[in-house]
Amino acid sequence: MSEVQVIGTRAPREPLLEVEQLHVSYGAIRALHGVTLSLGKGEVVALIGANGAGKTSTLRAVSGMVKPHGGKIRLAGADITGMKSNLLVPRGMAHAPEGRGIFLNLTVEENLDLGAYLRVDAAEVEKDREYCFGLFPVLRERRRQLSGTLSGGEQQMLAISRALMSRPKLLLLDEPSLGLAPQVVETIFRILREVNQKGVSILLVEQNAHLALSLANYGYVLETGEVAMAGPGKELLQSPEIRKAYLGE
Amino acid sequence: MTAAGTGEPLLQAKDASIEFGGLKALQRFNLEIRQGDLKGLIGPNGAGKTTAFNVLTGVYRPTSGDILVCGQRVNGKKPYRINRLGLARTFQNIRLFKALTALDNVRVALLSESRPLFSADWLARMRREGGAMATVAAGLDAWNNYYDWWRALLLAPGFLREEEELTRRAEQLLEVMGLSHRRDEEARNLPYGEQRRLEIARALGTRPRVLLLDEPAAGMNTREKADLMVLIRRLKEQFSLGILVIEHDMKLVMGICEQITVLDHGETIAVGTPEKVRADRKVIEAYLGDSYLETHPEAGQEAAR
Amino acid sequence: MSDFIQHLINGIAAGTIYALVALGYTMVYGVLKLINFAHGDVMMVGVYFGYATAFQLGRVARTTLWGVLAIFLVAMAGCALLGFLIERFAYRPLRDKPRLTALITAIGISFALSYGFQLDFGPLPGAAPRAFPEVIQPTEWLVIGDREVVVWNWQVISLLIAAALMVGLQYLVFRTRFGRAMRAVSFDHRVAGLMGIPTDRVIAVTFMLGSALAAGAGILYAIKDTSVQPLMGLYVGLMAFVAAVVGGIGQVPGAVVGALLLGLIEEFVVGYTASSWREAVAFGVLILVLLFKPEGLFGRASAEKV
Amino acid sequence: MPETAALAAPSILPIWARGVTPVLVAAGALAVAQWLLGDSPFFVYIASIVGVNTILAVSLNIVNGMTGQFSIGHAGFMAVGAFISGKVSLAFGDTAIAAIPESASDQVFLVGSLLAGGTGAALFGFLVGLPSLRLRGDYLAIVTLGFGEIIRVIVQNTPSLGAALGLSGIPQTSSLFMVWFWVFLTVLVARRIANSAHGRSLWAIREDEVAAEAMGVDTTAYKVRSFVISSFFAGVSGGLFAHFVPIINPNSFTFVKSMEVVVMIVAGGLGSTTGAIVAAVALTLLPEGLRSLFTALGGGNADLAQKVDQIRMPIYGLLLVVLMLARPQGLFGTREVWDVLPRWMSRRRRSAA
Amino acid sequence: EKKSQTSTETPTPTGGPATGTAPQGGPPPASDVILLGEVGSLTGAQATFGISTRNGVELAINEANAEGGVKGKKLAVRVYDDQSKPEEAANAATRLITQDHVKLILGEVASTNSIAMAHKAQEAKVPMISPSSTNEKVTAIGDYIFRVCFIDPFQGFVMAKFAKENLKTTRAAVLKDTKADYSQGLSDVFIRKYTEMGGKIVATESYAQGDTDFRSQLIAIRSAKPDAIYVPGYYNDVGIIARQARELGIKVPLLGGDGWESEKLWELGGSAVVGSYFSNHYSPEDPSPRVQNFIAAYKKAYGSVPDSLAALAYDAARVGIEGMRKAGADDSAALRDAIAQTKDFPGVAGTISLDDKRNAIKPAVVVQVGDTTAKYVATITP
Ligand SMILES: Nc1ncnc2c1ncn2[C@@H]1O[C@H](COP(=O)(O)OP(=O)(O)OP(=O)(O)O)[C@@H](O)[C@H]1O
Ligand SMILES: Nc1ncnc2c1ncn2[C@@H]1O[C@H](COP(=O)(O)OP(=O)(O)OP(=O)(O)O)[C@@H](O)[C@H]1O
Ligand SMILES: [Mg+2]
Ligand SMILES: [Mg+2]
Repeated sequence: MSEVQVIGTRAPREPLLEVEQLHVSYGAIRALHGVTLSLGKGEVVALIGANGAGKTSTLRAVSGMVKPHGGKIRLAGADITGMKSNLLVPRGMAHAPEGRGIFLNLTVEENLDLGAYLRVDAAEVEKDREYCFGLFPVLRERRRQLSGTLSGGEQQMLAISRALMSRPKLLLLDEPSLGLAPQVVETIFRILREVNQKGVSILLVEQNAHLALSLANYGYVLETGEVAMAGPGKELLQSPEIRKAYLGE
Repeated sequence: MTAAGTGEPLLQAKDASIEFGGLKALQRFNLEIRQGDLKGLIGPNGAGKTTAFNVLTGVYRPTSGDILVCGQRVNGKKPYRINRLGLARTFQNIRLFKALTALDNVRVALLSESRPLFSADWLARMRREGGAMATVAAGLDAWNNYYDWWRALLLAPGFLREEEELTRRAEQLLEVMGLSHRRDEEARNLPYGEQRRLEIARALGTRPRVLLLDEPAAGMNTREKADLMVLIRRLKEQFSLGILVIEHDMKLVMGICEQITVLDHGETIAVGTPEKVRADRKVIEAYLGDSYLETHPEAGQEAAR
Repeated sequence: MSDFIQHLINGIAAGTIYALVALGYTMVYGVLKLINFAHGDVMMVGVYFGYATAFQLGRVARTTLWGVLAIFLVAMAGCALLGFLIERFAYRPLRDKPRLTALITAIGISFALSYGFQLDFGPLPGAAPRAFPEVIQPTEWLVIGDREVVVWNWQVISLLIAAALMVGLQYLVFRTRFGRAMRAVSFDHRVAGLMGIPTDRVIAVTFMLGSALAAGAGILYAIKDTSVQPLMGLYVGLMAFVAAVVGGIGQVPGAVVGALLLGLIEEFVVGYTASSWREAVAFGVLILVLLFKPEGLFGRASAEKV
Repeated sequence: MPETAALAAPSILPIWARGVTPVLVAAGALAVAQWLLGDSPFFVYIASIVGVNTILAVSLNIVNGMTGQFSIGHAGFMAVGAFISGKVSLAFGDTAIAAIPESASDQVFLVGSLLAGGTGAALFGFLVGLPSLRLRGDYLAIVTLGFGEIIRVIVQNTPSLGAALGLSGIPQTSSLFMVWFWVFLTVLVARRIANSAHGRSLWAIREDEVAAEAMGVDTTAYKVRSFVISSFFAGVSGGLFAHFVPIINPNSFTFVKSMEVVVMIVAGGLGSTTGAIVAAVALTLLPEGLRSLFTALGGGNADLAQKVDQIRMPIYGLLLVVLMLARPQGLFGTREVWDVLPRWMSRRRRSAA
Repeated sequence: EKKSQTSTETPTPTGGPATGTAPQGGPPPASDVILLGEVGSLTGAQATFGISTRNGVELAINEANAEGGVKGKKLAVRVYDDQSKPEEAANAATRLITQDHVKLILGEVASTNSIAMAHKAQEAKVPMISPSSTNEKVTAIGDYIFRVCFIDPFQGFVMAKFAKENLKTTRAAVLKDTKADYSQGLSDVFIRKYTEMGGKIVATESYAQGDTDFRSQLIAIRSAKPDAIYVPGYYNDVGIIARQARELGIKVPLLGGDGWESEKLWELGGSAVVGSYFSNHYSPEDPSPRVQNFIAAYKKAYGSVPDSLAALAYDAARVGIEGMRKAGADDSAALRDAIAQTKDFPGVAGTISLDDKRNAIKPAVVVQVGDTTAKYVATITP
């Protein structure tokens, strides 16, 4: 396995998510071979990498959508390797998956309520729904529309709102800015900052390396299923390799 | 094929509008694409861009207005007919043939290539004539197809050579899109970005004269986007196409498009060169957002004037 | 004229029974998109459970209210268990596999049950039909003229039950949290998991509900037709499937209306032409219906946006 | 998925010969088989049943497997073929072509009646195919199912078709050769479609109709065509059936029969012709195999031997479940021997060189 | 063809005969055993038919063996299921002939399946006796095909005659089973004869085997106000029909054929069937020792009163065995001739004489359904 190039130093934090030597494969295709990363409480960690590097697979493994073939995943100290997704939600995990995973046969509102499936505090849920509508007014307009007929971007907004609805401790986002208008992208990153300040930790997969790394406390660069580089967001942004490979400079 | 007069418009939308139960998704939409054009279509989410594509390619029938491909009115024509007139597209929510290999995905698109009873170009020309000619062309097309079935069943020598020829062309297209290494992988197993490129390869397979790209750069990192810009320009030349791009990445749109149309709530709020559009107040409010001015001061000055 | 009315009544009655089976069917169907071929056979098994219970209870006890309740409960519980087992061992392992795969296991189960019950050794009942005890004494509920038009108590009973169930299920599916979960699971169970929905449990419960309903329906069916035999599930199950689809996949009211339609068509074909044309005409009409409403009577046009 | 390798496969042959050679070879081989095994009635009968089911499976696979249209009324087409060609043969029962020996002229008439049956079925296939333009998935399934039932009922009520008793007296002119030659033809056609642009168009429809349309595939036409082709062969199989089963009766073409065929193609691996063949053969022989097995086992034990034949069907059902659990993608997935074999052979050739 | 009963309790395997089966394994039977073949519907829609046929045959063979077999050889039978499908019946017959080399084939119940088998038997020149296929076509197939039951037309005639002369009815309705060729045959003849005798058919309705709701047909019949309703169907349908007819206030007697004959009729029909009439091959009430012994033996082995299917199967087997006793089993032509000679054979289901069409000539009895048993009413001769 190739050497991980670590730059800069990381401010010590109480670990929330620890991934060790993660191996994932789909049938014959080996997507991840030995990914190791960690995320501290209240941290924003960015995963960047070329197409097919394994970013999505990493998130899938963490949120229990795919069973890893090897390695350990720990959440707040507890081993959650290979646990079913629905058992992770109560532990405070929320995942906005690649391809958005909207329930196209349900209305916008129903999708949001499903985000809060395990919550019982109706009043609070109501508040949060309003909060999301506040973030994305379009959704309020379309609350009764079948989400199948939403535009790509609108669906993306819905996906993110839905993830927020569960009031997670750890938020996994797979390319949240995908297909969104520049304005909305900014909104989203503003929101991420907000929720992070509220103490939510975020594991962020993003193609827009610039935005991602400037938000993240720490970043990992994946290449063909392995961590190639790691370091504080800002410093990664400065590193020439990154600027060349991912910022196209 | 290439020789087609650069001058005359290959794709025209004239006041095309469509509603979905009250919702005016697209209103009086106008557009013209000629060979060699590279135009952009932008606008906030839900503005009606993809809907515009759907109307142009015949997925939806415009509730009013006309769509003309190569001068021929195609309202309510079936998508495959419109495609055969020379209009190809990619999809925002990727729609590859998931279980087929990358190669086969492209080969599907190549079916119009089979060397038939009546020459394809010939028919294509007839179709563009429109009217009775088009009907005749459709009829002959059917005969071509039956004839072709038998060649396939009897393994006519010509057919075999052709199959190999098709495969070669498909491989070339994969090559062009830099997907040769995925030749025999099932489409569903490709990572997101490569799936997008495969869609483009597939679209090119149909020998289009106009290519519609719906957010081709989505899911690509800045570097890959840069490559894509180069690629799109190259495709335009190499296949002598007219191209219309939907994209939210301003760097890309502003970078490659000569002309940009901006939609908002289905209405066209601005048309013009990148500079002009970028400086347009309405556009900034509806779409780019003020911060865009901060990051791109030059636009700010223009807007100021 | 009086004949016509009588046919109308009987048609509705017959339709009601189909509806009861179809309701259970459409639930499973709505959630798993699985053509649960074994549904009819589960029903058949349920009827035999009821039959056995009735015998245990004996002549007197089984006609008392409690006896009847016991018969229904035992049958429904038994089938719920059966349904659970089937789902657990024959369908769940195939959940992420192509849909038709599960269809084949369903067919396999169906064969195993319907042919298995034809065996005449061990505890198995054998192929011969049995008279189903008159747990509900058939009595006229309404008589017009010289018995020209008669409405029977069991007809009314099953109609009421069906109506109640329809409303109940509709509420369950569209108004409750569990219902929302069901619909989410039916669309994409992996993402549903991400919402914290216990997918396996939702599906299992749905299955048990469906099977229990089948058992209940089956007993009413047996009461109506006064007999029970191993192959009874085949035709009823098929018709339930047809009704469910024609009504609109996963649409609770659709299943009921589809079933009533089916029942009426059959009744009138038999009443006014020859019964031998029954299936032909019934399917003919249904096909026409589908041609005009390709998504079924209550089906919404699929929300797939390009 | 078909491979270019598949086309390169018989590359030993000169290009112009590739079309016909396989047919000639098969004909020869079958003639020999006929000569060797033709006089064992039991074997011939079983082989014929197997052959008919194989044709059914392979042809249904064109609609269900390749085009992804869910048809569960295949027995209906078989019935149409059976009764049409049966009637034709009865009509020409005692006419014969003077010029050639009688047995030969019988075969001529047989082929004629088979084609008649096939064409008739194809016609119905066209009719049933039309709704597929509007209907999707299970809604279409209901239509096909309904069609099958309607056909059955019509036959049941038509005295000239034997009504409930069934149509008997059809000249039993079918033969091992005839049945398996048609099996071969069906497979050949299925395979050549699969390896052509047409096959790919069908797959495209199965995968994503919208995209297929957008890529210039005339989905409506292709869907109907797949129905027509598959029902033609179903009809032929029915015709063959009518010429070796002494009496054909509506009860032989119920929707349970249709289901058995669906089972075969799924068990074999949807979309894989090879799988369809293997599954058809295996699942048809299974009950017969169980019979031999049980008679062998139960010889001593009176009671078991009594029940043997009753136990076959439940066991058959359970075996289906087990099979699907063991190989959910079906025996062959979507692969074909002739996709795997050539690569393997060419590898051998290379290593040999 | 008709249906049978199987015991409500499960039959006691040990009580079942032990020797009545094939010898070990597939290979041709050891020379000291004469192997018979039987094909029946042990599964599928008509499973009940095959099972009691099988029992009847078995019983006959065991008795024959007890009497010392045929020419010092023991008899054995191999039974195959045809799932009530003609193609399977043909297959089973072929298998019996070519693989098991049976000397005689017994079966089937459904005429369709018998015809399928008969072709194979005739081709191979193996004698075949159908116990209960009543369609004329069956024996017409060839000189190796026999039957021990009377054919449809006769039964139709019997009931028509009885209805007109004994019951003095003038208006009759018919409710027939369109899926059963048997029911078709009977009702056609009944209608013809009854009208010839001056009666009036006021309604003809139909149902399909296995239906369970006959109310709509019965409503139609009710409004035609007949004196009697001819229902030549099977007991399990008839039972339900009777119930629903009474339920609809139809009080006139139902008339039927041998298909009614079964204990199940009472179980299914309850009080509703009491008082109706049907034609039959024999009456279990028949005091003659041969009938009573048969019934006793059958009860002992299978725990239920034999229905006429069992009785006919028993007769068929015995006719065959008788033939073997005369001509031996090895020369099939001789065996065929021997069977063809059968005259005044004392069957439990009536005395059997085969005519030149290889059909049994025998009188029919008409019985009335009592509270628990069928009471003998009249004998009607051809
Ligand atoms: N469902 C799947 N089945 C098979 N292979 C898959 C699947 N999903 C991903 N892969 C493979 O796993 C590898 C990693 O894919 P992954 O989606 O994790 O990359 P990624 O970094 O998310 O790429 P992208 O930026 O395009 O989303 C790729 O080679 C891809 O081909
Ligand atoms: N089939 C439909 N039924 C109802 N509403 C629809 C349908 N298709 C699109 N819409 C609505 O029309 C509007 C335009 O949708 P469209 O997909 O064209 O937006 P877009 O410009 O592509 O946005 P994005 O950039 O997010 O893809 C959306 O608000 C959507 O809700
Ligand atoms: Mg990804
Ligand atoms: Mg869009």
